[in-house]
Amino acid sequence: MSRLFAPAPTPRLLAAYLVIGLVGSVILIYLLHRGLGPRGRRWLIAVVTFVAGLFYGLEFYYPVHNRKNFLTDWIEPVSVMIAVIGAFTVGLGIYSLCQVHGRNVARRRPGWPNSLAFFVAFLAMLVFGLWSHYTPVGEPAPKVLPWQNGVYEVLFNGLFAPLQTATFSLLAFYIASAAYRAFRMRTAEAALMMIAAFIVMLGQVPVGAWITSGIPLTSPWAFFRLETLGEWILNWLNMPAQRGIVFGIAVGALAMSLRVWLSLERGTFFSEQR
Amino acid sequence: MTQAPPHGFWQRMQQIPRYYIYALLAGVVIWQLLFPIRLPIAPSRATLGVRDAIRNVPEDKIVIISVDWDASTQPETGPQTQAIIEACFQLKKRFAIMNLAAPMGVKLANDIALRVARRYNAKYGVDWCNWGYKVGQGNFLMAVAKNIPKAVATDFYNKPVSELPMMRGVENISSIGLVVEVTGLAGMTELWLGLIQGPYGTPFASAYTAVMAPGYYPYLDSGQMKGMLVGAKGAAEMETLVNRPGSAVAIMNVQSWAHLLIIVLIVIGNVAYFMGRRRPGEGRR
Amino acid sequence: MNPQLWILSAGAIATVLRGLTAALRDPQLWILWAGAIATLGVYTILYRENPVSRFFEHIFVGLSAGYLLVATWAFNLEGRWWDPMIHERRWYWIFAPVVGFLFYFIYSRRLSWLARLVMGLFFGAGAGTFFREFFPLYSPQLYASFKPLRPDAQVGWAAVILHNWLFVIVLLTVLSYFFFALPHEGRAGRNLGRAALLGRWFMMIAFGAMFGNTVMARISLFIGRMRFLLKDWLGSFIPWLAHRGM
Amino acid sequence: MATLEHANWFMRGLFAAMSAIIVASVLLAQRGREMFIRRIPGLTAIEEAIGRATEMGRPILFSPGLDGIGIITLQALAILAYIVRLAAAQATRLIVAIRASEVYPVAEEVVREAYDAAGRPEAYRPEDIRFISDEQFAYALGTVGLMARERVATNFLFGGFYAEALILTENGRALGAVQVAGTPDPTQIPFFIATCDYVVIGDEFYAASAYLTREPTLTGSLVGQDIVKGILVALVLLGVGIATYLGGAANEAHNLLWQALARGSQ
Repeated sequence: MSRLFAPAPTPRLLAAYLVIGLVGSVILIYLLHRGLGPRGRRWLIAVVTFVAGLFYGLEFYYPVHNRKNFLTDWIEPVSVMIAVIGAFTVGLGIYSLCQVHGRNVARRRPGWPNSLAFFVAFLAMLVFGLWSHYTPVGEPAPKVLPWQNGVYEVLFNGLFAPLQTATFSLLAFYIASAAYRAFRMRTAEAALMMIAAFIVMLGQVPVGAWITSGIPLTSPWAFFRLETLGEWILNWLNMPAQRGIVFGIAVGALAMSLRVWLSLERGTFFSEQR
Repeated sequence: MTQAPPHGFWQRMQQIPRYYIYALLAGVVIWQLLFPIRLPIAPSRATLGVRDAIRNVPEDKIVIISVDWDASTQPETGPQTQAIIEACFQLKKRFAIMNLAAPMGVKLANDIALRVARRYNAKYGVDWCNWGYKVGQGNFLMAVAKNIPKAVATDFYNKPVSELPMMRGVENISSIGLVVEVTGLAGMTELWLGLIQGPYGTPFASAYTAVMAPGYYPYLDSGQMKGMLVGAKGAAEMETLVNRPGSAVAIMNVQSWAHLLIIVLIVIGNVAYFMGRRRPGEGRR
Repeated sequence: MNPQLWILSAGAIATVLRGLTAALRDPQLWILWAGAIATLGVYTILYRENPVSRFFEHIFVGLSAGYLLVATWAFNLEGRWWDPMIHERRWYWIFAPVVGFLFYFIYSRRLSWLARLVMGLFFGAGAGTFFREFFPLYSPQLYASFKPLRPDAQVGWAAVILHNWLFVIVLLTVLSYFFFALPHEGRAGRNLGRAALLGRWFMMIAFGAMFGNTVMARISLFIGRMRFLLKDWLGSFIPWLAHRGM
Repeated sequence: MATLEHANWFMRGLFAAMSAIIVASVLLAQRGREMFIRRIPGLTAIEEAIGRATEMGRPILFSPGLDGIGIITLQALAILAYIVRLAAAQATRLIVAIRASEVYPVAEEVVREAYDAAGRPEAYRPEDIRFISDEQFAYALGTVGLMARERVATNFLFGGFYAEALILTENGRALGAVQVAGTPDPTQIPFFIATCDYVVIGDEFYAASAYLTREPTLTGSLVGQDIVKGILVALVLLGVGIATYLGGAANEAHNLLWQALARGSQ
């Protein structure tokens, strides 16, 4: 088996193997497409899903002899292959983005200049990102960078990063206005949540510790210092509740994985043919 | 607003336009940035756990800092990453930056590492290195556990990882002394604990955005996690531990007063709401 | 407009222009000024949705898509696929793009089953990986819950009650909230309903902790941005701001 | 720290039992066996909220969340179908605010079928299913504008929500609307509790759509999960019992259940 996967001895043979591999797999896919009817296709998908799940799961549960079983040596090569296959899906998101903005520009829809700005930004980052990647400056960085690295730094640290940080920092304003206009203790549940929130909020910041710094650390009342009370709520009320939620999520994820692994989603929404 | 025109005092109090509140928040923040009232910052048990986890890394092993964050959480995860890198340099532990998601993280963390390394005249490839953003999540981790050079292949500067001096002898997970996960993304910790820390016992520590932290206290209690930095508060505590007070300490000073403002806003909002309700004819409730 | 206002605004404009001209010479300052303009551009959305903020939004989406492609090639495809296939002449790596491109058939109606075939491979691998993770991830959560309910040498009654007893009660009541196949009627059912209600109340405290932390997180994002605007940007040409010790 | 590179016999048995229980209950449900799922209180809150909108003669707004076609959004649309049936019976107008473009056609289909099922096909108004924007914050601000213009009396938010959820519920509360929300992911739940009248929490979200749709895979899976959660509760009680008997010091070393869960096979 490993002889089959040995590297090709010479570049010319490599080219031959690549062509054979490529043409061979295209033919195989074509035969599968022609040969299989809808039932056959659904069967093949279910078998592929089952085998992939069995491979990863069985290696953990199968009895071992000095930390190895017959699958252990295959985990690493298969994982590397599937990881790299996953890398090729990067185009999916970008394809739909380019489709949407391409249509806006082509049909001069309102706001098409913004779609043009999307393409300019996309190509600028792509070109200067790769260009500066292949002209590394090494260490320590010289005072004046090559101009393409300079442009990349301005694009990345001057536009890309600050735009994202600024967008998410808007949330502080929304929380402040919601704090005044919308956070109401109308139900007992909301009141209990707010009181716990106040204690934890004050317990986390220096002014909270300052407010109850009057209570000496040694006295039995030290438990009610805001930072101690906050830590106690986080470690002994919040923690068990979160563990209960974690167990709920664990069992839910186990059920979901089993249903996906055995293709039991037949009845639900998944079976709709798009 | 389509409500009935406010007549009582409490009704007007409830109709204050949001721009006043935005100005109030910005005012408090700018006031405390310009004229900070410094208050002591005492490191919590969880932060000490991270510092001790770094200190206990054996000499022949390296630390992995998984920077699964992007600029959307930079004010929290940036100082956390910097404080952890400072601690690694001070305690003379070699570390490798990498991440599984949010590809921006490796570039942002690399800029931080270059800045800090200059102060400790640490050399890239000898004292620290950067593997870059690696696709595959769980599959990548299962490959790293068995064969790091093959799984990682090339580093941030496009050089084969096996050629870096510090990576000589780093074959698989047994040469990793600690994994520190800095992130604002859910699911990353579960991958590291389920595929690396659980099976091979590799020590694990974390640094979360404050939003995520409460959900991970169970993993602190069970000992799967040696320590946890909680948002800018954890970063400020770590900065004080490595005595390099930086942006996180400044943020926490302002945070005190911003929290007081939010609490006051909630209390007044509720008082205005409940007082307003007592007046009959305010619309069917 | 009274004269003082004129002098004040002229002074301000002069300062900003002085800063801008200095920035043109040093690329590091380019980054500062671009960052400040981007931040202020996004903050215009606070007033209301406007063309400036929408323009910056599209710039961001474009930069993000571009960087994703750069990072996927530079840190992954080149070193983990192209080099092994071409330089180490491992021919079987040709199968990676072939299988990978099957995903793109999701867009064609006739061939979309091939996309579901490769998705089945990934869903199956994901399910199998979860089966491997289950015990290494969750069994420590189970055995860390085995807390003794009586005091011993190190731990007194107060600590046991305040920690272990409370732990077990909160854990079990929260878990009881997520039982859906048992009715809340009948004697046992009503007790289960009461336990679930108590569980929901304990969860409110946990959500309170999350609420407090979320407020802290969101506010520190804004403080970080304001610190950048005051200390890094304005501080670069207004010395008084640079030494405020932020 | 015991390492767990491979499972020991106890874990093999436990995992096999848990998996068999879940798979068996799903298969039984798919073969027609009736699976009991209790009615969660959230559904009563939904009915009261619809009643209020009918009384005030003002429309209802439903947001299926921000995610594309997936498990969470599809179950949110199942809850939407239930709400449409109730609203149609009381002749109250319902507006749906969509974020993901691929959800739009599915939502239209679900609403039209629900109106037919309620026997009021003529009440279906396609223009009330509105695509707002696919950008997160533009969707939130656009939906808020819609709430104010249509003077909405009741807001339903079911599905996947993120940082923008606060903008939706804050403005809904300020407009005096009754709000019921539900999402499986815990991070947004605190803000829903602070601003809404009732919140469906975590797995309750899945129970709601299982109860409404009687979908065999969902109901069978939930019943199987309940039995497995029962096993976990039993393990915790057993472990706590042994720990209490042994006392804190000897707990880790001599607690057999602890060892069985910690020590993998070498």
